[in-house]
Amino acid sequence: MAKYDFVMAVGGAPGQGIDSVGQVLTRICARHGLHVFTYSAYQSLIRGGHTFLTARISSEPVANQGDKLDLVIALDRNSLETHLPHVAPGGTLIYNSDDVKQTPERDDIQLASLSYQELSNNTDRKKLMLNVCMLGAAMKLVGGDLKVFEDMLTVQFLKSKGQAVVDANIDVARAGYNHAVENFTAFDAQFEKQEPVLAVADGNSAMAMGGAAAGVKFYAAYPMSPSTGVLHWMANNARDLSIMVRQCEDEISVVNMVIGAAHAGCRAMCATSGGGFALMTEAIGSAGMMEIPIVVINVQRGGPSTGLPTKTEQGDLWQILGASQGDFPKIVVAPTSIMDGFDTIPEVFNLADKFQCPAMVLSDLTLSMGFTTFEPDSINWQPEIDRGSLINGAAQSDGKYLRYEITDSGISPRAVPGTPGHVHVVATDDHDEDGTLISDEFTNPHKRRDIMEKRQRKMDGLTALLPPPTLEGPEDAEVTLIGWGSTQSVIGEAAQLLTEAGVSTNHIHFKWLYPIDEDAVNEVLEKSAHSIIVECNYTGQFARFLRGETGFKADGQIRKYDGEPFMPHHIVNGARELLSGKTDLYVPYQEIVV
Amino acid sequence: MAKYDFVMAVGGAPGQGIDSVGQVLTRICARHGLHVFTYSAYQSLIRGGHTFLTARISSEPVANQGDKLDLVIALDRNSLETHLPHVAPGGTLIYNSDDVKQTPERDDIQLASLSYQELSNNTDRKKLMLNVCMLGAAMKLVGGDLKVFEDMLTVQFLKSKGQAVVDANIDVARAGYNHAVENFTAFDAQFEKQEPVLAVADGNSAMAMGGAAAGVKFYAAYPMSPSTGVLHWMANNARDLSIMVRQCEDEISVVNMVIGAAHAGCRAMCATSGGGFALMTEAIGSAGMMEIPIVVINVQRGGPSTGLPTKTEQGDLWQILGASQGDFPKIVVAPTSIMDGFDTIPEVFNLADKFQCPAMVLSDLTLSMGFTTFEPDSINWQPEIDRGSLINGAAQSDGKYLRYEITDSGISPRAVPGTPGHVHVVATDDHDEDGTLISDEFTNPHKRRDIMEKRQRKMDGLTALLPPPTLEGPEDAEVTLIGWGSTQSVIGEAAQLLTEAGVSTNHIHFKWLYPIDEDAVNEVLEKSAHSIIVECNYTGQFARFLRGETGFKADGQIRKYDGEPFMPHHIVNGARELLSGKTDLYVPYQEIVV
Amino acid sequence: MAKRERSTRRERPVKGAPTAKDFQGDVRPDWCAGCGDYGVLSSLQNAYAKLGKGNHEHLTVSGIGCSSNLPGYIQTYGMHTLHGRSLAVATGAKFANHEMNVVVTGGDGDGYGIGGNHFIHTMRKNIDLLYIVMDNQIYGLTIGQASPTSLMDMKTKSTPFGNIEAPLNPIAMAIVTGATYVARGFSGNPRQLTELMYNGMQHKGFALIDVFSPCITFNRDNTTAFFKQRVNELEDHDPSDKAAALEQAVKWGDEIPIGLFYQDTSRPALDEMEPVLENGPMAHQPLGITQEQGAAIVQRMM
Amino acid sequence: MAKRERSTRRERPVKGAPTAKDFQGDVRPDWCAGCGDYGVLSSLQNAYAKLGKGNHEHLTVSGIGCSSNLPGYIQTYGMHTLHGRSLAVATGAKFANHEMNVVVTGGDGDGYGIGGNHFIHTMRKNIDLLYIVMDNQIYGLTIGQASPTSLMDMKTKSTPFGNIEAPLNPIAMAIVTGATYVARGFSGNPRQLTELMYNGMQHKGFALIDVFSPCITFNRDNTTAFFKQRVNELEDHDPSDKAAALEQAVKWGDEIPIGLFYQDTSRPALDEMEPVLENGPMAHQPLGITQEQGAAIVQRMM
Ligand SMILES: Cc1ncc(C[n+]2csc(CCOP(=O)(O)OP(=O)(O)O)c2C)c(N)n1
Ligand SMILES: Cc1ncc(C[n+]2csc(CCOP(=O)(O)OP(=O)(O)O)c2C)c(N)n1
Ligand code: SF4
Ligand code: SF4
Ligand SMILES: [Mg+2]
Ligand SMILES: [Mg+2]
Repeated sequence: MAKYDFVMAVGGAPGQGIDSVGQVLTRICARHGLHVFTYSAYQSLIRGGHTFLTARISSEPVANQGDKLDLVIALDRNSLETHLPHVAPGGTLIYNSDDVKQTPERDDIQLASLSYQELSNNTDRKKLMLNVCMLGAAMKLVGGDLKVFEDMLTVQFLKSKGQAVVDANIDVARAGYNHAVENFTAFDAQFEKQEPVLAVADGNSAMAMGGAAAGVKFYAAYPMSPSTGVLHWMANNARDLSIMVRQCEDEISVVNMVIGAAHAGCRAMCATSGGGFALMTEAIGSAGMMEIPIVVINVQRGGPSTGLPTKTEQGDLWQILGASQGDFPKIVVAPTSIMDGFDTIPEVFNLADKFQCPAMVLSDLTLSMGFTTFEPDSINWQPEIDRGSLINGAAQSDGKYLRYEITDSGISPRAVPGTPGHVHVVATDDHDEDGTLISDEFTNPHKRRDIMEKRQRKMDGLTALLPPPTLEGPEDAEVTLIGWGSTQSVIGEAAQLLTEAGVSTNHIHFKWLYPIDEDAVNEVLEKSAHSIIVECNYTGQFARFLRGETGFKADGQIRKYDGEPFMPHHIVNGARELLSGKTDLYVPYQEIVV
Repeated sequence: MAKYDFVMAVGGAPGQGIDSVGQVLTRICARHGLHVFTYSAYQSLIRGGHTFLTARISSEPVANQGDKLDLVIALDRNSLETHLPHVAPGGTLIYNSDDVKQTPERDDIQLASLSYQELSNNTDRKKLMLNVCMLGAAMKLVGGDLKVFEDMLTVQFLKSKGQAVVDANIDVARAGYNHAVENFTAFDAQFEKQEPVLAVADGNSAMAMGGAAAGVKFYAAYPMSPSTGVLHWMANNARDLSIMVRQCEDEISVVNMVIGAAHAGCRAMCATSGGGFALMTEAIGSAGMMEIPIVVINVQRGGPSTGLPTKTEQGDLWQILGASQGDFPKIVVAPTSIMDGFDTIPEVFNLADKFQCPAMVLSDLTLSMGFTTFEPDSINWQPEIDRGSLINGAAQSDGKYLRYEITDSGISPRAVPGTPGHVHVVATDDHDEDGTLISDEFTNPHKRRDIMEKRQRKMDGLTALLPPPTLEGPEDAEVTLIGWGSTQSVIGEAAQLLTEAGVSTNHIHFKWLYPIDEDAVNEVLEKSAHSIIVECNYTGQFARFLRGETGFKADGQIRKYDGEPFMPHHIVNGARELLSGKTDLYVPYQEIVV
Repeated sequence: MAKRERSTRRERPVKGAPTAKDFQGDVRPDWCAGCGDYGVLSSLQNAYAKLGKGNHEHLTVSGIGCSSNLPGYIQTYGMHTLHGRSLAVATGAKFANHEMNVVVTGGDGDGYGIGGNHFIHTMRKNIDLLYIVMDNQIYGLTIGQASPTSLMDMKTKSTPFGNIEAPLNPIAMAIVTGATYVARGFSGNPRQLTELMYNGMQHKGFALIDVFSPCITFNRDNTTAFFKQRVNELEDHDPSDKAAALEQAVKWGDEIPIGLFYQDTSRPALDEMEPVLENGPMAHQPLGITQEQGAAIVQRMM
Repeated sequence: MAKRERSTRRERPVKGAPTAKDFQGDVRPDWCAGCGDYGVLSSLQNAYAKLGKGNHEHLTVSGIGCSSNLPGYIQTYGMHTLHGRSLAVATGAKFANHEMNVVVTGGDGDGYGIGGNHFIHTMRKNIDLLYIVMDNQIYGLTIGQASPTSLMDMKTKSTPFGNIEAPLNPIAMAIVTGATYVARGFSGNPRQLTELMYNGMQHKGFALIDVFSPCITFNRDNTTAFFKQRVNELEDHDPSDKAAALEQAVKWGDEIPIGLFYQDTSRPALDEMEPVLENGPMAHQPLGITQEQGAAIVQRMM
């Protein structure tokens, strides 16, 4: 089968059910065995405003929204007007003729109009099912199986709304489909069923699931977009999976509860976004000092401050690096795809437990609120769980337990409260091997130095365990694109497009951000050609950090900070411009304005 | 007159009045026209523990504790035992023979014993005035004027404790003095009076005074060592100087009140330490977004977390740099001496007002809790006050005021609430020129980009205004020492000592830390010889930051993280070791353990 | 809501006695149709008008939440601050310029959840602010989680099996913690609400008005209909009687009292106790200090 | 305090019925001689002993402050957390292992100042903790600034001209906000204090004991002598009567009541309402999920 790669989009007002039609569409594709990645450009307001959902559908795994819009469904006049210019030549725009007085004009696309009034026999004055009707028409255009569509409507609505609603939806879906049979021209490339049938996850759910698999037994949260999905998943699954979920009065309480629970023996986690993370920083340092392993997820959104709550950015790197005063061991990791978010959580818990320190996971809106398909069997529900040097339950004791015993590795066996024979106090004041406060009791600079070095020695072991990034693509390329976190797919695709267009390009992508092994990383970076760092923020946060840790200075940078994620061509165009030598900074122009 | 340079120290338990004797001593020196710098090694506990005050006295300005102890006053047996080895050969140790059964042994120093029981005629069973008695003896040894001593006792005690206490103190002071006349050998080098008579300030007071001079009208605080002195100064002087001082429920409230007051038109300031600063970070970002000028002082102490509340460190640089999510304009400055703390506050307020952004001042315990002498007339009580583009009070308006008007400089005229004709809303959500939320209303990536670029353009103007560091000392030196903030004096002295010892050394010191003008700074750094970065933290926070901003990597580093400040010889020895090429990291050993 | 042309806000200085219209913002609220907050907004515009000051003499401060978007829709000076921090910011502004009328608006999550500590200390100190909480017993802007005033058993996105945490009683807390004007309003009763707001602004000291302002989208339990059936204006109640006020405050169920529960006019507001304010607002004081003041300071350091 | 040799702490497992000595820490308190906190410490050691559990079954959690140093001086598991955060940390620990007896200790600044928000929400949720506040009406560790319970007119380092902010009443707040065991003790009355602590640990739900624990160094107004003259053990008081409790709570002056003000045994503690705790402490549950559970999750995603 030839590669199938198609982008369908739905625009409308939030009340028009874009989310549910998006879910149905994604599930239809998944049921066909097709891969999907969806991105939803939406606004902070609850009602009103405009939402634009992009679903890229492919016969191969896909993890970014791509460059073109083949088929756009305009649920209201505003969407029609806004997105008319965005449809790729040869594409189709479906719109509701009831709304429109003047026929839209473009002769290089198919303008596919239907009258919802007619198709629904005037039964649905509020146009509640317009979305499904239009999706019915779209299904015909792409060759989707009507039966699958109907099944997915049942999945979507039966439990929550009952059979009558399902039936009504199926009726308008069929009406839309049949209207398209008679009036529209289908696309040449059509859905073809593949094996296996796929499942669908959003990034927040994937990280929550990763937490469940990793053995998280305590999850606390204060709601904050775009991280709240983790809370919702946890709250829904808590009882089945025996996870304690608590909603707190603020993020300070959240992280401190997590610390208490972790100290008492649970794997404990929380998620928030930038401002909530700011409030957590003091406690993250305390986990470093008390040597309590916790995992904190920061889902980045547009900043600074409250910023753009519904838009994306990779703008919190320096906040994460600078979280809390003083030096202490810590881990920073940025998952590179939705399903990597699933795998990352158990990985990082094992490290946090082994090195008894806080670990921070840096996701962003694109990753966390995006949806992706995955093979149901590809998930490792029982990843390795390594809790490190942990003493829990009845344990032998020689009566001389030192919680902060000075060891070569810096790792001291950690006893959990409740364990007989290991009573001790953990403290945020600096302390001796046995937990006695250095400052209050002795103010001894030599003891301080010893315990500081003990703690920091953990970083050596940790650094050695973290894999450096690899160089993907031709070794002898002309251009090297460098990125971190959620942009792996879009940068990878840009590299491929460039290579295909004759500018041979490879790609180095960072997942593990801190600590950085200077030598190992430089070994990879040294292989780079004309190097370009691609990131989604204003000041080039990663570029500045990487230079500080390794001395590496890229030849050019591509940065975006308008709230919308990269599309592959933004990077392709940027690379060309930078290669021309006219500038060393390229800021792409966002064409699709919602 | 030959240069006079002498170090006197007093050790004892906190209840023994080390603070007051230190104040008296410092004032005596100042009254003689001699310069003093004091450092107090103390503990977090309120009573108990041990305190060790070092006063370096010099005929020239002095701003670090030096390398040797010429004269040590041991107020208790513990101090005698602890500090006996610390006295420099040829020095003197004064102790109370009542406490001691076994005579201390060292034949290269003068062991000067007195019996306080005898000298006080057994009138002071609680030994409340032992400190003064011993200081009396010490005064004789260094040739201090007894009359001045008596005057300073009056200054110290008359107001708070009355004439009887003053008289009693004068009696024991004289007894100590006279005892020394008969029993001890005085030092060759003696106090000589100089003009002018000096005044004495600690670093926190200096910054508070700087605030008063800069026109601070609102000061809020939550107590936190070692920053609380700023609050105490403000509280004491508030009524005289018409400053609103508020103590809040926490640091979050502090900084948000400061933001409210600043927006309403006051110059507003606050001070805290690492953990309190962590809690402030979210709001600092909000000041960046709303473009409200505030000044936040972070007085660093030993970290991480609660850490070493009474010990010093330069460990919060990354926290300051990473304060809050996203990118926004900001200023970071680290005063280089106590009196530079005074000057810095008006300087930084002018910048904050001009560029309408948060400014952060990075002090540390050594600077804030240290005392220094200054010439009374040297203080500029009326520094330039430039409030930038501020509209306050009755103002003309064309009825079309745009708070965030897009300008070339990025600076938009700022109207203060209460001003007729300029009603507007400031918001932490990103917003349009007129303050309308971008996200809620339009989610327009182009508007977002415009306003983000407007804000960040302010950094260009700011960068151009900040002076790059200068190279002090011989241009063609063999070694270049690089430091930042409070260590200017100790590094400068080390450079001088090295040069005198034949290793010609110069010194580059950073006060303005962010933004960094890459080219201007590199121009200075390029002149450096074998370069060594000296700082007081574990991971080399400044070295990593500087490398990230400029690409500059020093040849070696000297780092200290045991809680005690550098002494010049730590750096001298470090430079020699690093020059030998055996290592690129030197961590000095702290000899004086209290 | 269809996309609108951006309308540059225009200053409309009030000439003569202001009307509610003078306080109407240029931006249309983005609240859901039927949201209780509309009623609060218009009541506040009326109360401002009634007070008779120009719109530049008011400062409306909020946190973050649906309700906290309010300052954007009203024609006064405004600050749309951080989630939970409105009272702290407003206190700073008030002490910088105590001649401004400072009104704080926000939600139950903003004020009683993350902002709880500022809430209690601002009341304790009796800071002269009017604080209007649009209490919809839900986190609206984050699309529907339990809030500190959500009732037991309520199903929300964060409590899919029902809430098991008891709600706060802000009225009772306020009475005990030091607020000197404590009232409850209902967005469905704008007449009374305007009155309460107007009196709250006139009150010197901390005034709380907890307003039932139903969220039509995420709280299906505590709807406008729910409250319409239950609220009762307080009658024969003496607001200076603290014990009686507390007794009314704990009532809940089929009859829920609204109106002024408690007022204490004897306790001075904090700004009235601050000697440094005697010369007028801080924001209008000359900056810096005189040479003489400086010399006196140095004198004490010698 | 003279410098001491460091004594490595030694685990002393309790054999047989524990005595107060079993709870004595290896580190000597660094409090000033005469500090009220000594009395609180020994009362707590007695109360722990009376409870009869081994010392590994208790967790003592504090914030930062003189008083918060307590866990270092007692022989149980301990956490000396951040300033103001003890209740949040303790809640996490309790829900991770609800079989532990979790006691929280700290100061008035720590608990009612910076920790105020956790205070009210922990009470509202009736978390099963005993919270002992060593209330000296001052910030001790930071050498003497006004605290939220400092009385009016008190001169401190931050209020050199006298405090103008009214104090909080933690007892009244606790009664109104949802604590189910509310008491006041006095470090000068260790018999009663031990009793209150013991009963507070036995109480299922949130128990507050506000303890007058005078700071001899920085609070010269509210000394042990001051309280000795004034405190009165509550008599003829029915702690299940909320109104009566509130009436007692606001008493201050020449007669200050101490003892148990309020107890509500009808309201379940939050952990009792959490179905996921039915299988025992979370900390002892098997980690991860089964293949079947995973498959069911994926099924719902298709
Ligand atoms: C520090 C921080 N945490 C979380 C959020 C996310 N957030 C925005 S509004 C809100 C709650 C809104 O509830 P409420 O205050 O009751 O207002 P409503 O929307 O119901 O009017 C939350 C949790 C935030 N903006 N900042
Ligand atoms: C975030 C933060 N702010 C401030 C401090 C400084 N600090 C330490 S203890 C304390 C107050 C102590 O008062 P209290 O809790 O009443 O305890 P006490 O010393 O009186 O027993 C403060 C403000 C801190 N450690 N952390
Ligand atoms: S979500 Fe609820 S609170 Fe928010 S605007 Fe809609 S109805 Fe109002
Ligand atoms: S300062 Fe006060 S509270 Fe702290 S130990 Fe001394 S007496 Fe106790
Ligand atoms: Mg709400
Ligand atoms: Mg206290």
